[in-house]
Amino acid sequence: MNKKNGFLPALITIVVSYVLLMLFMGVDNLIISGAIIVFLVGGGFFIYRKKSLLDCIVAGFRDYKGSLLITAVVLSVLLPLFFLKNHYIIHIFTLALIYVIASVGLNIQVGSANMTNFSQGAFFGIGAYTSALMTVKLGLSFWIAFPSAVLVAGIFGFLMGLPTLKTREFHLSLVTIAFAYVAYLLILNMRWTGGADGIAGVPKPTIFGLSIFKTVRLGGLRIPWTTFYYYFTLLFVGIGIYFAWKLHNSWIALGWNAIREDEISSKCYGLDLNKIKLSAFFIGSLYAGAAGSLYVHFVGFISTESMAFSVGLLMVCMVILGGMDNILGVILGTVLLIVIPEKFRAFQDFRLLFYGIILILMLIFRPQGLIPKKVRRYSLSTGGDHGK
Amino acid sequence: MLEMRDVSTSYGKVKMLHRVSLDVREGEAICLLGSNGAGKSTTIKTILGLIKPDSGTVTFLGERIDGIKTHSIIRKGVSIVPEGRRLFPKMSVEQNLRIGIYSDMDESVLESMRNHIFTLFPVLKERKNQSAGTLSGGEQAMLSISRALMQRPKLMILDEPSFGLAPILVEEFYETILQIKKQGTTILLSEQNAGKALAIADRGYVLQKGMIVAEGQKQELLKSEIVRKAYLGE
Amino acid sequence: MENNRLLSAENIIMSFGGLKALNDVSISLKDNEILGLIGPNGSGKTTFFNVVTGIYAPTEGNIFFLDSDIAGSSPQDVARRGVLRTFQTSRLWLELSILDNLLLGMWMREKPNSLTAILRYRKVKEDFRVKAAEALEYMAVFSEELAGSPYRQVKELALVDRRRVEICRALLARPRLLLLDEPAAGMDPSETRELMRDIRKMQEKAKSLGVIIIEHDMDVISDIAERVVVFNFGRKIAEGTFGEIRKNKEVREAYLGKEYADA
Amino acid sequence: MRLSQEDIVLITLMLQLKNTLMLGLQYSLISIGFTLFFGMLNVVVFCHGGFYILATFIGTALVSLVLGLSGVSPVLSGMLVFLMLFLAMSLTGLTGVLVERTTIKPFRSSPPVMPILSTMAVGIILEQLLKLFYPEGANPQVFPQFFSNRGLSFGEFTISNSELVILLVAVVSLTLMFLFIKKTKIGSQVVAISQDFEAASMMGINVDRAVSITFFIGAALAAVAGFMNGIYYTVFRYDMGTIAGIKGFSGAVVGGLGSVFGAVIGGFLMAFVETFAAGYIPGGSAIRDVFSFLVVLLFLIFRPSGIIGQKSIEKV
Repeated sequence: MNKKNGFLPALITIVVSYVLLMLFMGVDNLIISGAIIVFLVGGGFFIYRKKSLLDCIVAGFRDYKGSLLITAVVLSVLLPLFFLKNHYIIHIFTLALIYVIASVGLNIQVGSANMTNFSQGAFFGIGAYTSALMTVKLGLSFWIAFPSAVLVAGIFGFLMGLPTLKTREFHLSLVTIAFAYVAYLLILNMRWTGGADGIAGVPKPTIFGLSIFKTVRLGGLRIPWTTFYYYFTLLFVGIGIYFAWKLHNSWIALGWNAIREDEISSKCYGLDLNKIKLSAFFIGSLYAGAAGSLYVHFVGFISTESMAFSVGLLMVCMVILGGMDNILGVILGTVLLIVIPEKFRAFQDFRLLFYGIILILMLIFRPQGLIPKKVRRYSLSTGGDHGK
Repeated sequence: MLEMRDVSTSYGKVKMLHRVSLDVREGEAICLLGSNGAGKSTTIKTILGLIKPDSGTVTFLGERIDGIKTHSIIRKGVSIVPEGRRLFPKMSVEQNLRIGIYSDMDESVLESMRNHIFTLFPVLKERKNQSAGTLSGGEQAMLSISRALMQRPKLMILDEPSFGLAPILVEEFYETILQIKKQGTTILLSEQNAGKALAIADRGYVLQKGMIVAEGQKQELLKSEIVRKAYLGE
Repeated sequence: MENNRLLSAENIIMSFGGLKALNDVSISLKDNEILGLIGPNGSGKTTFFNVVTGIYAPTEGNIFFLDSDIAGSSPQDVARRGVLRTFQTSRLWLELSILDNLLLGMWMREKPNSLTAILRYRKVKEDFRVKAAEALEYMAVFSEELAGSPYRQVKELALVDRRRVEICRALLARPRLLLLDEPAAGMDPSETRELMRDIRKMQEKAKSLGVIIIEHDMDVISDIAERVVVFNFGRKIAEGTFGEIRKNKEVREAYLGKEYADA
Repeated sequence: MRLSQEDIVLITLMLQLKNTLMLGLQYSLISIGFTLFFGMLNVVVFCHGGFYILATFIGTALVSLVLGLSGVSPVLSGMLVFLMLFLAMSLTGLTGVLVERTTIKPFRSSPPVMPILSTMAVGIILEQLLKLFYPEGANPQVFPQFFSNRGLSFGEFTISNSELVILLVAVVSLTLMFLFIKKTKIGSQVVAISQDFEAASMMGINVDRAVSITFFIGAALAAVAGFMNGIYYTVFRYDMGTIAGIKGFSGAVVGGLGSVFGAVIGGFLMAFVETFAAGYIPGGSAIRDVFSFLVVLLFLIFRPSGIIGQKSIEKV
């Protein structure tokens, strides 16, 4: 159909949004930033209304995954270079990347398997604390602390999953809320976790004993250390998304979807509900642990503030905004929710209010999220590919 | 009295009814026949305003009732004996009887209605303080029809009333419906059990795949190919 | 116990509170047999399916399937032993595509594992390709049109088509016993005939497959079922060939009422 | 006068019991809302804690207003306080109705996750709006004391006048609520709706109106709890609603979602665990919530239907 011309519109969409985002972050003028937002929203709405154009773009994304992916990678790699003078912006984008990891993991539960988990923030914290304790208190290297953090978070995810096996919907949500509070309170009130003071002085990772996260000068060019951490995180994001994508296209994700749609039917077709639910909790928490560890080594400090209940709630917002069960959507939702409020720091106090309003508006007007989930496609040997 | 004209409904993207038209005249008993999934319940839910039609009109006593809320439709004088009876299981028999009564009903009329029901079904009087969920199947059926009677309807709709009843109770139950008809209440009855329904009905409609495929007087329907074939493979 | 018994439900009682939805029901089925289960609405047919498939544990009684007692086993267990079913109001995974639904039907033939997904992605992909081809081949038997649009979400399908997908999904699980709950409800006579022909075809293809079919349409029953069991009010009131059942007075009464039973 | 060891033990016990009573009433009042809403609509209204804290703030504003009036006799000001309580209840109740109409009703036929999220969002919005319009709310606020600190004394153990008043108000509103459900026509309609929503509308019940009334009552009961919160703790913050809401929800689940009586029992159980963990377990005060959540987890694992709730049979 639109196969011939799908590529260009898709490419243009990516590039234009990217440029606008860069401009948005780069200019130091609230009015211009506001104008860009209006333009983005208006443009998005325009495309959404113009069915033929939308179909064309969607087809482009479907048929030219490879080249568009390369474009996206190139653009992400180029990103810090625009902001070498303003390392704070690189800092924000790095944070956004870290949250992408956590919300891609959360998407497995909330999006794929319909398990409304409000405790992803707690697992994020568990990962961060594990990593911080191992490096600060035990003096171990990042390369031991990171995998441990991932695993510890995963194990806790698995453990939290156990009591949810017999529950659904709001009961399940209650379990996750209770877990988030219990984890928060315990860490806050134990001595070896630093209590309310948290843990400071978490070292940056080293590679083969070299500390690479240092600000360097190349001639007249000053490259802040955050740039390197950005790339470091980008690498992890890449790996995380790659795994998530593989999982998404495998049997196990099909099983997650099945229990989302109909548990009784799933039982009657021999799906092992316990195993499927636990796998979603386990894998999702692994992602949270990884994000927590990367976060603590980036910021250098962790306290229970970073794992409060509202953090988990924020991550749910990211998934809903972007689009449940759509990895690309979740990435978009996360980046938007981290980056946009940063620009309006003058209104810092309204931040949570803004999240709440966004969430409600999305639920009422576009519950499927910015980028809705797609029907799975397979390479079919027979000529059965004339589906819509 | 009740008129459906070219009513189509859908559930999501799936068509449920396709241009259904039917009439119920005052004092008549009409039956709606069809197998499971033919659209009988959807038709009734559309009349009751639980499903909004995509197109077409429903009028009751000359007034359009499509698009208005269920409880307003009920208050215009339609009452229902729902499929599966749908009693309020944890409420007593007495409470179940009173739940559908509106405040503008005269207390003395209510009292006489209640006594009438208790003479009709003495067993309900015995059990008036028992919770509805503990009644036997037959008693539940009686309660369900009494609950509808309490509203002194002009039109009574019965959705598969013989569901889950022992044969002997079905006989009794239909006897009751016949009584109600004789007392002047108009009846719309949906049934799978064609013979039973046609025994008390004046006219009938046959639904298939959301469309009316046959209609006519009871004798015509009884002789019709479509009914006999569908119900005993003759 | 006879060797060729596939299923033997013995003296099943299922009560909910005081209500006995099934009262001392015994049904047995030989391998490769098609049994019709009829009776008025609410007579306990679907409850019987729910008991056999493990959704309800029977209050009393045994259910032998291939000689092991499955009464009270979990639905997963029962399914893994080879008992599959369709539902009266079809229960597909609505937001998923036709193909996804069919593939999930083959879940038990897979050993899904998250690690394989990551480490042996190519194999998974290839596996999906093979399975999808098989699924669509089955689907094509029921409807070329549905097989031709594998990526349509099932929630967009008409009820009739959903039933077709559901039966196909059950068959892809390679059942030994298939329970069909009103597969032809809402279909017109020609569609029903077609469906029955397809079911028979699939049954012959499967070599050893017992089928119990709940149906109201007597045409269907006379056409497909070798033996018929009649339920009324939670009890088995008759059993035999369709010809025998038709002459049974009690059955005629249950369906037509006394007045017309003799007509 | 020196107190003997036994006296101290006894007084501590009495104190814990009083705390349990006060807190238990609060939680029960919140739990009832959860249970009523859930019973009717099968949704968990996660912003219910928001109604509670909203009432605390409205209460503060109104009571301060009254106390600011100089030259008013104590009797009159006492009566005015009751009037203000009533006003706070009504305002909160209306908020409840508004929230139901705007963010719960649109999701009546959506999957249950939608209203969970939308009410969660409303909770955030309520909390943030409080912070916005009452900027000092970010710091602990002091609830105005409108009765003298004296009260009933039993030796060293006292119940202050304001505590007595609020106890009275809570018990009266609980009783009124029970009477409403048991004795009035609307009450029985509410019960019918919670047993079968569709059947209720088929019987001619105006379900939308009944739902609104229920939300009004539920939120107003939370307002009483919010008032109690102000008087009892005297100090409060804008973000106390979330945790109170979760406690109330836990109470409703433990008691058996859908049962009003269960909600009261559940609320008291939550309060008991919390108070006694804080009072008798060393270092338990800071992590008392951990104990209450453990109780919830145990219930969810071993008796998900709660104390009163019945096991439901899944419809196939």
